[in-house]
Amino acid sequence: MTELAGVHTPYTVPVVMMDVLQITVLVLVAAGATAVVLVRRPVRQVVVLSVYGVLLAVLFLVFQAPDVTLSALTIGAVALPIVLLLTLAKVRKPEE
Amino acid sequence: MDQLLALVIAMPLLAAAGVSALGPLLGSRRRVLDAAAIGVACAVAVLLFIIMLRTYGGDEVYWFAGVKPAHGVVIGIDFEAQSLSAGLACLAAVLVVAAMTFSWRYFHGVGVYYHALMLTFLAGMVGFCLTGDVFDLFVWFELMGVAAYALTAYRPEERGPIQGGLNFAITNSVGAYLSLSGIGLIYGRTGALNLAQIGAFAGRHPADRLVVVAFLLIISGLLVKAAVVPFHFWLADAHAVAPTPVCVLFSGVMVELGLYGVARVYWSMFGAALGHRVAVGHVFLALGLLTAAVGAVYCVRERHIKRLLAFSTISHAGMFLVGFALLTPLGLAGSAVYVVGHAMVKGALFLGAGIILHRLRSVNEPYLHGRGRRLRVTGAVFTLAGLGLANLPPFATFLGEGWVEDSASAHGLGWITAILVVCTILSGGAVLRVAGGVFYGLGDPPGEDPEMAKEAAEETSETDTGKERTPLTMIVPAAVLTAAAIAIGLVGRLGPVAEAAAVRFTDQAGYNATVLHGAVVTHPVGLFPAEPAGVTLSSLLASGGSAAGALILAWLALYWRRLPMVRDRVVRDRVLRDRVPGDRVLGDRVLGDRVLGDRGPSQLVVAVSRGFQSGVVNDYVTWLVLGLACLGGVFALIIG
Amino acid sequence: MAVFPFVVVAWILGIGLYGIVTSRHLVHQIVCLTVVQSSTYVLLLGVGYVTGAVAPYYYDVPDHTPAVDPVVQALALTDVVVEAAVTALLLSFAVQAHKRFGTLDPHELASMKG
Amino acid sequence: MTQAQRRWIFLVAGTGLAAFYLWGLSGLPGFGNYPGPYGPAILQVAVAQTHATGVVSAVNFLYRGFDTVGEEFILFTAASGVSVVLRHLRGERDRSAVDEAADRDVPPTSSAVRMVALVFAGPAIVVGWWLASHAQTNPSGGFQGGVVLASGFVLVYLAGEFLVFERFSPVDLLDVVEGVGAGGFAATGLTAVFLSMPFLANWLDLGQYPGAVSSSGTIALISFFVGLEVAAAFILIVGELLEQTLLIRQGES
Repeated sequence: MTELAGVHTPYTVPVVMMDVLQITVLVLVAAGATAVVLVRRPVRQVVVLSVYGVLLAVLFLVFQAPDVTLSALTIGAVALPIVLLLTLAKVRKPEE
Repeated sequence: MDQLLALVIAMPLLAAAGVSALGPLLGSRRRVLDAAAIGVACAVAVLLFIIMLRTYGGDEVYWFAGVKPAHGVVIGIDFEAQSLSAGLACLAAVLVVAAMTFSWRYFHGVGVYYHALMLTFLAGMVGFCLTGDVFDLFVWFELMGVAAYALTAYRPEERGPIQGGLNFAITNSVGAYLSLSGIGLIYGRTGALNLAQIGAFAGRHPADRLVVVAFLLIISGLLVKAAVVPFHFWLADAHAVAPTPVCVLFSGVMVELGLYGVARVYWSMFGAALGHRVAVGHVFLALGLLTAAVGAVYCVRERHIKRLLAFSTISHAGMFLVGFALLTPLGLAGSAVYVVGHAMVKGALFLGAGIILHRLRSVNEPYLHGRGRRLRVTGAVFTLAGLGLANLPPFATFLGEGWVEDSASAHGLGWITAILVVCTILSGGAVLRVAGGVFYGLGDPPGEDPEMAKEAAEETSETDTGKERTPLTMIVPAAVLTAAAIAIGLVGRLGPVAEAAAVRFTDQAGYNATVLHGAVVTHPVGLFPAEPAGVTLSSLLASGGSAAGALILAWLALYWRRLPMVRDRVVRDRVLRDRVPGDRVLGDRVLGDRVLGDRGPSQLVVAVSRGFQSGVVNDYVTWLVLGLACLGGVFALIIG
Repeated sequence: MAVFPFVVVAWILGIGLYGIVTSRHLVHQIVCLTVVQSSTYVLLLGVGYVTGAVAPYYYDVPDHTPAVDPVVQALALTDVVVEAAVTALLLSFAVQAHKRFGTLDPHELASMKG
Repeated sequence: MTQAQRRWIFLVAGTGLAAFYLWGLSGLPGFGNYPGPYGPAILQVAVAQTHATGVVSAVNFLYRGFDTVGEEFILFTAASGVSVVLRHLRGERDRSAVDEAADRDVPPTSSAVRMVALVFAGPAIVVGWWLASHAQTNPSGGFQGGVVLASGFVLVYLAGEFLVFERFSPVDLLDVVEGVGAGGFAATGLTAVFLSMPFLANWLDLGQYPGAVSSSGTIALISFFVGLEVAAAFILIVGELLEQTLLIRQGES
């Protein structure tokens, strides 16, 4: 982005730092998704899922999307886990 | 400015919200709302019919919120109505009216949710047909999907609906998200969401890899919805369990909307970029023929009437895909008219199955043998619709398939006719076999496959009052649909008109000019010139042959045990079977295999087909991914 | 960095599909479906990103500051709602399935359907 | 198919599909090089045209407001679907109140949890309301606000005050609110039609100052309806599932 080099960017961090930040968060998100899939015990999976929701929210923030961040937080980290836990409370087998 | 295009989507949505909000307030006077819901669906059908007629002379574009393109850059969302798309939406509305009328006395208590769901389903279908924006296409696709999943499970007190609904929802959702991935990729490339704008950008260069990947991903969700092999597994599970009036919509129009989506996406976004290669058409042709054949074979084997009709739908979806794959206006016009005719007769057949279920409490063909004799009117309608499904002239189905075959022959693909005729005979014959056995008690009851008997017995009655007679609200819609299928086939000049509409549909440059620059295209130019659309001798022979073949097949299926060469062995086997007390059902299975004399292979076929249609959604998603990977490989070879 | 985010998208999509295919528990399977869908958010926001640009809000920055694409953000918002809606509906199916069959294993569900 | 067969077929097919996808990525402009023209075109005109400083909200509720109509009705349909699927269980409670009770061991809610939940319920409702009514200025909107609003009510349940919760949210009332929310959106759009403007066009005064709470015309109104619909749908969904859990709790006491 040569044309942006001279433009004042309102970030508090240089663009290179932003790259590093984004790559870090992307790796974390990929790892989070993997963890959600590989954790097969439902209740534990819900906990991992809400962590994944927070990671996604952070990713959206560094992608400059505060709106989506808010949705990802309310849905991914709060609403979805609540609904999932309620479902699991209903379908839990007696012996568990 | 013309507001009709806004009304056809706003009315059903507002009515759905209204029904939901007012339902609890009105209490026992809710029938008013039921009637209002039907009224709204009727009004939508009428408006769409007007739009269809009016857009024959030129497309209409409606910019929501009045956000028109500025300097050729689209920043809003548009509805783009053409005769074909408006006609398909109109068909959806007509079927919704038929299904809701049928349901008037069908369910024990229809409840306010049923109508709200039906109306949002209708809105989803209308929006899907008319939208000119690819993300909007996804949104209405999802609305259609969510309403359909909920309607599938409308009777959750049964065991089946939940299972079928889950398979349906998970497979279709995976498809929808793949489509959305494709939309994301094409947006990343072109920075546009409008179909015309994407088409204009992508068409500037020959397709590169990204365009091919995006194309395949976008159509993957549509192919799942269209039940194209190998993405079709969910369909029979969902149809078997969904309430019968809902099946009318699933089979009559939802599956076809998936195909419409493929055609829309191809003709307005990717056609020019892909260079209209014959090879691309041939990929779809192969898919269509495979789908037609697989559906037909499963259809003949089936004893559960709703599943049987569902497999017939898969087979027909394959034939519609063949019409599109020819990439000719005549082929497309054939598919369009075929879709309409098929929707009418298939709707009538499902409504007939619903009446059977209402009166006789079963959809298991062997059990029902001869029990439907008293249902004279239903029997007549069902048989007539079955003949329509077998392409008997003058049903509209005969015109549709005839044009597809004519167009294929004109392009040196005459052998396609043979395959289509065989598939039509198989599924038509299966339906006529049901008609002959159930309503007229002809021949011997078909042998029971223990697995299928189990499945069919699962289906219990959807209703519990008024078993003694068939209410008029049930039989009239079925009869009207059948009559309409004949009437449409008799409309004069249907061929040239439908083909002109198809030419307009395939005119990508005209579509772009209309949307992006507000041009009025009076003389659309398709990729291929129009071919003569009429009733040719060969199409008469083919469809007459299909109908006759289907009748013969049905007769054979009912009477084969009485043929001289097998009769003796049947008697011997029956004695043998009677000596073994216990599972009578199993006895029939063994009997069938011995008479056929190929016990090994036939059981292998059964095992293999059961293995595919396993009911495990994990398997379905596996096949979906495998199918996509194969298609991806083929497209990569063609373009790359 | 040019394609890395999109490789991550492919990974999330693939691992989600793997989860659906190998799952033996319906609730787990539905969660895997949300993982598949989450890949589309990353894809959408990824394609609309502009290096060095700000979020599309002109509340406290001067007009015509370079901003990232607002359209993909609106699409992602819609996508999130769709996810929530579909997941809730599927979970209610799961509750019913458990009620009817006493199991949430897709294999056992399939063998019991008849 | 056995689990192992499925896994192998998937790994082969998935690898193929991934290869196909990666093969296509070469055609994508690199990350951070969004090519336009859609985004820049909107950014150029949005603030002046709508007086909303949050361009995402302007896109969501005006330029691509029609998508949002579909989205709201997806949620509406899903909530109706949840009611349909779970409704029969509700009916069953009347027939057999004691089913599946014995095997549960739900500890009573501790008073600390009650306190915390009750303390947070009020702020959650306030924050939700604020979010739903500031779509035009801040990164917020009806959707996020609706969910937060609804979770305020859910917190009331966490506090163990289920009976209060139930009194707050009888299913019929929620159906009405949901219908009003979803229908209000559609009706706002239709009002424009009756004023002979295009569906969803802005028919309210934009307000003098971009960014003020009362600015941006129908964007704020639609956002409010969306908030209503989302909150009702979410409470309805949670409520239906809660009723399932309640089935168990009632059996115990």
